[in-house]
Amino acid sequence: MAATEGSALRTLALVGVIAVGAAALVSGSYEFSRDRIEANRQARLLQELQSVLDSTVSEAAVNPARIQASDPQRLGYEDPVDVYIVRDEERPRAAVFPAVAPDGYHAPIHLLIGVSADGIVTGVRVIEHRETPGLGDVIEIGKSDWIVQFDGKSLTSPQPPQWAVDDDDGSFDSITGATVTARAVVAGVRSGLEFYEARRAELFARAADGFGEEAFDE
Amino acid sequence: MLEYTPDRRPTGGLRLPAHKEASTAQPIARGFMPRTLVLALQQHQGPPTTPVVRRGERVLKGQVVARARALRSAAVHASTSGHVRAIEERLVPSVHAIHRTRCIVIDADGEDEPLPPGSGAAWPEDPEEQLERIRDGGIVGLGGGVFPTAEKLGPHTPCKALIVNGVECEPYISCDDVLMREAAAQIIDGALIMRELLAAPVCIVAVERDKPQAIEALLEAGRASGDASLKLADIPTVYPTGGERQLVEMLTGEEVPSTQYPSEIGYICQNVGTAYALHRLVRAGEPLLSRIVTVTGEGIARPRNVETPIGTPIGELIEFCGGYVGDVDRLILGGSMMGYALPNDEMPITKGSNCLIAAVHREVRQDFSERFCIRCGNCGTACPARLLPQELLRAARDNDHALLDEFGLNDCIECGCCDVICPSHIPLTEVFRNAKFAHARYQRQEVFSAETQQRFKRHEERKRANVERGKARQDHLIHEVETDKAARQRAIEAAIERARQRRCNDSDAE
Amino acid sequence: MTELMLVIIGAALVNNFVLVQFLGLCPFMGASRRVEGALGMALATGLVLTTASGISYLVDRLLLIPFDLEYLRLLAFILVIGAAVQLTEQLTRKLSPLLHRVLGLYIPLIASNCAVLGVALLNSTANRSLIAALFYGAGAAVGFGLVLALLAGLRERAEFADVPKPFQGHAIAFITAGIMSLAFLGFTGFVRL
Amino acid sequence: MLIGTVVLAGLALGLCAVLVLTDRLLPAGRDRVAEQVESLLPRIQCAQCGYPGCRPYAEAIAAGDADINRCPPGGEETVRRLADLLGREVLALDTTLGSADMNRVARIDERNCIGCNRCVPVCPVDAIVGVQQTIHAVIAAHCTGCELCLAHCPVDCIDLVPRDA
Amino acid sequence: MRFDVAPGPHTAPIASVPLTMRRVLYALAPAALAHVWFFGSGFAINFVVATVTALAAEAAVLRLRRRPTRVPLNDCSAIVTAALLSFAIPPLAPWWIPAFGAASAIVVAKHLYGGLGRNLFNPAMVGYVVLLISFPAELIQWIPPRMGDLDYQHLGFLAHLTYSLTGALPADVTIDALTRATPLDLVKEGLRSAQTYSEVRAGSLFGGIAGRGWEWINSFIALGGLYLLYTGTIRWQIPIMLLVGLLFPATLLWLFDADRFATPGFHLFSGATLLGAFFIATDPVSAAESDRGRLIFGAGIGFLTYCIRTWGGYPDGMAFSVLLMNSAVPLIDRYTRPRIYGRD
Amino acid sequence: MSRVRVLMLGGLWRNNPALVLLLGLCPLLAVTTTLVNGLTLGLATLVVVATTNTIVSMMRHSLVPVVRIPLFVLIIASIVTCIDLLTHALLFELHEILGLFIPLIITNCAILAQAETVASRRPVNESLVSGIATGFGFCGVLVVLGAIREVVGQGTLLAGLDLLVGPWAASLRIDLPFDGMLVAVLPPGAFFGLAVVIALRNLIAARTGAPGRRMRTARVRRS
Ligand SMILES: Cc1cc2nc3c(=O)[nH]c(=O)nc-3n(C[C@H](O)[C@H](O)[C@H](O)COP(=O)(O)O)c2cc1C
Ligand SMILES: Cc1cc2nc3c(=O)[nH]c(=O)nc-3n(C[C@H](O)[C@H](O)[C@H](O)COP(=O)(O)O)c2cc1C
Ligand SMILES: Cc1cc2nc3c(=O)[nH]c(=O)nc-3n(C[C@H](O)[C@H](O)[C@H](O)COP(=O)(O)O)c2cc1C
Ligand SMILES: Cc1cc2nc3c(=O)[nH]c(=O)nc-3n(C[C@H](O)[C@H](O)[C@H](O)CO)c2cc1C
Ligand code: SF4
Ligand code: SF4
Ligand code: SF4
Ligand code: SF4
Ligand code: FES
Repeated sequence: MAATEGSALRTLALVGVIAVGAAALVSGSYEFSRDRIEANRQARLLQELQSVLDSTVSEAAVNPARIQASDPQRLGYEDPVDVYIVRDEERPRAAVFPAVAPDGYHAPIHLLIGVSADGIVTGVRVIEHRETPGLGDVIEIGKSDWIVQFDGKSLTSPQPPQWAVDDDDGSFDSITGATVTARAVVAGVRSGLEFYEARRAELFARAADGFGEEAFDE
Repeated sequence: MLEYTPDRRPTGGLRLPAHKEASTAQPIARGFMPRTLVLALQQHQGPPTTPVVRRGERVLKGQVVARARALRSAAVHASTSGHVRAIEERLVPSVHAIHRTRCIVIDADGEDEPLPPGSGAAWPEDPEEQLERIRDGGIVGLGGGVFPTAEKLGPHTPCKALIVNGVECEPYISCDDVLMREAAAQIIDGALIMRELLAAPVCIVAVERDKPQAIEALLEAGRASGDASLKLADIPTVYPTGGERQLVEMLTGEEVPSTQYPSEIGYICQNVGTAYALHRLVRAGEPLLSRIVTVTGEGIARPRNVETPIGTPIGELIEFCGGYVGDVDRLILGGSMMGYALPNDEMPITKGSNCLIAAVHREVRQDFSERFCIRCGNCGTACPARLLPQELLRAARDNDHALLDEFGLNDCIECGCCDVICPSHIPLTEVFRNAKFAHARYQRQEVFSAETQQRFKRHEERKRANVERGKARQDHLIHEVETDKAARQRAIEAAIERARQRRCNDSDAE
Repeated sequence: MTELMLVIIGAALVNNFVLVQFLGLCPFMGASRRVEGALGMALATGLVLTTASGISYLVDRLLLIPFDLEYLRLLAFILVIGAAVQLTEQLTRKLSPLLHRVLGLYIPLIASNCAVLGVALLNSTANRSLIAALFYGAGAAVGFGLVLALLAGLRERAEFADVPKPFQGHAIAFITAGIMSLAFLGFTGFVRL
Repeated sequence: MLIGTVVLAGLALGLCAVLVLTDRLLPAGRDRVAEQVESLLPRIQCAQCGYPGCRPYAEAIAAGDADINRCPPGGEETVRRLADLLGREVLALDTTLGSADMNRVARIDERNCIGCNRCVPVCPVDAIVGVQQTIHAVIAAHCTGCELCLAHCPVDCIDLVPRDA
Repeated sequence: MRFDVAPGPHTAPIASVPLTMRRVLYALAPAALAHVWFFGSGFAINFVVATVTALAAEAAVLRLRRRPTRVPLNDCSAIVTAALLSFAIPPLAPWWIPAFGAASAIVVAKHLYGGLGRNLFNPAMVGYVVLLISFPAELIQWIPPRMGDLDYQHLGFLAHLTYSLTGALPADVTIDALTRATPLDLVKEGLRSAQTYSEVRAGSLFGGIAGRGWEWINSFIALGGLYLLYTGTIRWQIPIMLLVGLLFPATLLWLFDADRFATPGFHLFSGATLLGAFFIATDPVSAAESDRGRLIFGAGIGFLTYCIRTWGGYPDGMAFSVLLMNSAVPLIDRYTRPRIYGRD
Repeated sequence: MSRVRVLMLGGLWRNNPALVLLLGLCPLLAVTTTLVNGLTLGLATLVVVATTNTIVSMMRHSLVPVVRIPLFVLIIASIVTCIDLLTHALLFELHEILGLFIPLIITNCAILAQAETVASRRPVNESLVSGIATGFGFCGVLVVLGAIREVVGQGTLLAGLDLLVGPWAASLRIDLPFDGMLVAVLPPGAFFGLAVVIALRNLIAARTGAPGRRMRTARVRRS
């Protein structure tokens, strides 16, 4: 079915036309929907932030500042991550940042941690994990509220040695048949808090003198 | 004579209970004389013989009653004296099955009168003549193949070794065993004659380890003969190392190529009985008149080995061994592995009949209920031909002939090992036996198709050629007619002539 | 080097494209009736996978990102793949007509073989190096070819099984594939990505 | 937006240009499928498949125009092997087409044969011999039992008998 | 005199399927007793439940297909499946675990393919893997062996039975108190969380070579395996090559770094190694057919098992490796056909 | 039987893309963890296949074999991308659950197969009909499979319907008394589930005597 001279040109013409048509169509709809999509994205992000902030703070969280921060040891991310500082008029109220619990049973567990200005956990959520369904996956909020037990905890209460699962005489419930997972998450949250303690001042400072750009542009 | 043990393990095979004690207890019973003889004209692999006696004629012991006209054939002799009652078609047990063939039926007169002495000429010098004599002596392979011995001894690709097959691996059969015990010297002599003819550098006598007496006797005879080329190999008692292909592999490590015979790679395999028969022919001028038959099984009163005149009706032979005892369940001709069941005992012993088993119920396989193959692979391990019976089975059951070829249906020697070891009790051997027929037909079909295709091509070409020739002539005519007047005249007249012709033809027809 | 090996193992076994990530199932089911056909298909797909993942990687890096046209990614990739497939189609049709007959509809289907697009997209999102991208493509191809050949063998054997009527044909093939993917679960957690 | 269109169109054009080129340059491979198919057919040219002979049928199959179950002499076996070769579904043999089987041969009844010579050219394998006005005979060894000659005998003195009879 | 004829060979068959299967069961008996001794009557209960369901399922399917039921039910293969399945699941399990496992083994893995001899995959292992991914929580509830010095109260037969049937435990005990991680679990987690092997195996569960109690059971299994070899029920190719495939890399890596890798001895006597080598991989139906094929088949299983144990997500990998190699069997068979006598 | 009915029956039952032609399997198996997911993707696919069929068939005369495949996929892809963008912009909630699957639609072989076998040869109206029938056939299978896997796998039915049609639907969710076996929602379960559905279809086909596919396929020939 070799194309003849004539039809070769026709082919190319045809392809050109269709390609242009297609591209135009797509680009058009892209132009049309870009802004709305962006808006939606921000709404989504806001939701996520609020999920780890307690209600008192979350009103204030309308427009947090986004700061790039990097701490491979404690956060487990090689590249800098986004830390969101939630402020009301005068002072920062809380911070939200991701952290990795490296030694999950099957794979590292990705967490999103919310901490109030004075270092008390306002919420923890598991963003991504590969634990065994029906065993390790009770750390998802959908599956059980095991993860909620972190709310209100801080590096001072319980004392650092108690930052462990009860199998290891810590003060956090472990998960039957999934101690490994539980250990991993506890450790992850803890090192997340340590990061926060270590860098809080600097982060707030940067947020205050407008280092970090506004997370959302109205 | 050198005794040695081959250092190879047999491929596949089984160790089976031998069941030979009963028949080897007594020596060979000689001098048994039947009342009638049924001599089949075809008792060998190859074209049948042609009778040279008439009804009512009296024949003497050793007299030729049917001549071998073709090569690959062997004469038939009267094994005792008597009158020819009839020459008729009868059912005769041949190597692998019963078949219908013409037979010379003789009423023995009990005198057992031999041909006048000296009527047999001296043993000739010239090999050609010697082979001729062997053919006329009616000697065929007694190990089961009943292949004319003259043929196998004839000029071959240079013979590397003569293998004298005294293995006798199959359960129940003991005719070779007793013969080796009692006639070792004659066997060795016969073997040396064969070696002579074949100009074979060595002659290996192969015997299974479980026959110490036979081995002793042979060694004795071997030493006595003082021939340096003789060797005796004792073989592990594994069935079916006696099969010539297996034996060649066992002794030499060489494999007989799939479609060839041992002779084609320089190994000639002869049964000990054959050697003995040859000895009798050469030294005593006596053609093949009788053979040793093992009559055994729990259904026989006096199991034993009998020197049986060829053509003896089985019934009479059994009678001679004291008849049946207990309820005989199956009458088997041959061993319990390769032999087949006879519907009755009226058929005659032929040159190939080595064993008769009158088996009672518990002796033989009874349940033929079959399960599905569980792929245990035991059949593959047991197969001396290194086939995969379970695959063959599948291919055979939905007759996929391409697969059958690939898995080597025709390399199956039907030894039955796979069958006996199969935990699912699948009648593999039977399936393969039948498949071989279908497969042969299929292969003929393929050849035929190819030829047909060629014929068709030729046919098409000729047709095309005809058409073109016709067209050429027509063009030529038209051209002529258009060019000159005379030609046109001729054409017109010719046409009228043809028309008239046709008319009178039609009127004739009416 | 070890990373690259891990990439391959990961793509071929741990996150096997077909059995674990559910990509490229149609050719997996459609071209696995005979081992010969399966091997042919594996080859064709492998060709497309590697070339396509390479080219689309370049397109991504050299065209789309510079002009920030990420929203055209799908379009561009699928175009590249389509071309690559058409090329393969030409090749098989002209070099091995029999294979072309056997694979029939399934060659064009490689185009929409999700695996191919999957590789391209995953490459661009997991921003790998060009080499890594190629290895990833190769790994995916190996994994695809492997399970395709295995399934083909199993289906050939299943034809001799005595399958309940409703399950004969495709159903039993899916059961078999299902058990295969059970087996492949054994690889979970192998490469801790 | 404009860039996007241009880029994509460019990409498309470029790729298609390549395709057109390769399509030109690649040599068309020799198509052996028809032969392979034919080698699986009985090749007895009985034409019951509705094609003038095995080869045409083979070509039709190879081109995908014909079902693989149209060869009565071949029987189920042939259908199966064709399905294997071409990776097609096995179909039940179409028995409406004919009944020729290769185990029968034609025999000409000498008593009735008028030597009209009409059967001779019909036989695809030249299995019929005989000249005008003399009794004709079938060479059983060549006859495929394709039944083609039967129709052409004016006094129908040709009938089919088992091959080995 | 007339006789009825029958096709040869006339020698009576020297093996039969039911006998083979019964031999396998005999060979498993000692290990089963040891299991009951060390882990309580849970095994017995599971075995009974599994057997009953297996036979019931088989009967049901055959009825449904209007097939004769007697012969298939008598061949004992379903019981073997059930037995091996109950060796794989923990003794302390609710009744529906063995029941479900056996049912899916028999129905899905065996009878969807037409029953004994036709199945492509090892039924018991299919059953086990389905359980493992469906109910992981139940399938890791192993209890420590009965050893004088381990502080641990053991359930009596009745307690086991009630738990199996109702899921209720005696008032004073909780499930967490009963269950422990198996040695394989411990080693896996230990080595993963940067402990050295010797630290891990300082734990009270470990004996001379591997887990206490487990050592014994596995020894008895090996004994049974030798019996199978002796009676010719299985041949050496698969078991030996499986052990080689597992122990060779194990030894190498252990020599290379004795802290980060468990000893070969541990691998040999832990988890399903010996059971797999002698009883599971040797399942004739789902194994390769030729001897050479079986060498590859066995080695493959051993090697994969080692990889999964060492680098994979699961503590043990026998079931997965068996299924993986099962799916490779057709290709193995295809490329390892023996050379036919007299052909080249 | 009129052409249209033939086409309808074909797409819906006789050669249903998922059950008979075995096309579009990836989304089919990947997405059907719940009924709602299946339904959503099914509808999206329906739209796409109908539109593409129409467009392709409109320009079928000007198609050139050499480059037909790139053209088909180009068309399909652009339509899908538009749908993706638009849902993302206008039906954000829906896009939240559907987002990942929509790109999968592009690679749905069923659509390409339709373009290749039907749309590029048949007039517009027939192509449209066939497209719709195929779409519904596909969607049906998605729903059934989704239902089976949801019930067996997590012991619920119609979970998450509210995301699709609004909060009121949350009440429709059914919770069964057992909490499922994971195997059904994991990859193996997808295969087993589809196997069961196909088997059911075969049963019905056999009952109604409608031409199911011939069961026993060709025997093996190794070589
Ligand atoms: C199939 C399987 C999956 C497992 N998945 C996990 C898991 O997701 N998380 C985990 O911590 N441990 C997991 N484990 C490890 C064991 O459950 C281990 O015994 C447990 O982590 C420690 O036991 P315990 O929690 O009962 O003390 C898994 C084990 C198996 C066999
Ligand atoms: C049809 C046929 C042809 C034979 N042709 C030869 C031959 O050409 N040369 C030869 O030495 N043996 C030939 N033999 C004999 C075999 O080598 C073998 O000796 C004979 O078949 C008996 O052996 P068996 O009992 O193992 O079947 C032939 C046998 C048969 C059945
Ligand atoms: C399975 C099998 C077993 C055999 N066993 C013996 C045997 O034990 N002794 C024997 O002489 N021939 C045996 N034969 C026949 C030999 O293959 C061969 O035909 C014979 O030795 C050739 O010698 P002959 O031509 O003198 O008969 C057996 C054949 C087969 C197929
Ligand atoms: C040596 C031997 C090992 C067996 N191993 C298994 C096994 O691991 N799993 C199983 O389900 N059945 C096993 N069986 C029983 C039987 O072969 C199995 O159920 C078939 O696969 C069912 O078709 C075994 C049988 C024998 C003889
Ligand atoms: S009968 Fe044939 S297949 Fe069976 S063992 Fe003997 S040679 Fe092998
Ligand atoms: S011995 Fe019987 S059951 Fe075993 S593989 Fe061979 S045929 Fe099958
Ligand atoms: S029907 Fe006759 S002509 Fe047609 S393929 Fe078959 S044999 Fe040839
Ligand atoms: S003789 Fe008649 S039947 Fe025979 S091949 Fe010729 S035409 Fe066909
Ligand atoms: S839908 Fe993925 S390959 Fe067909």
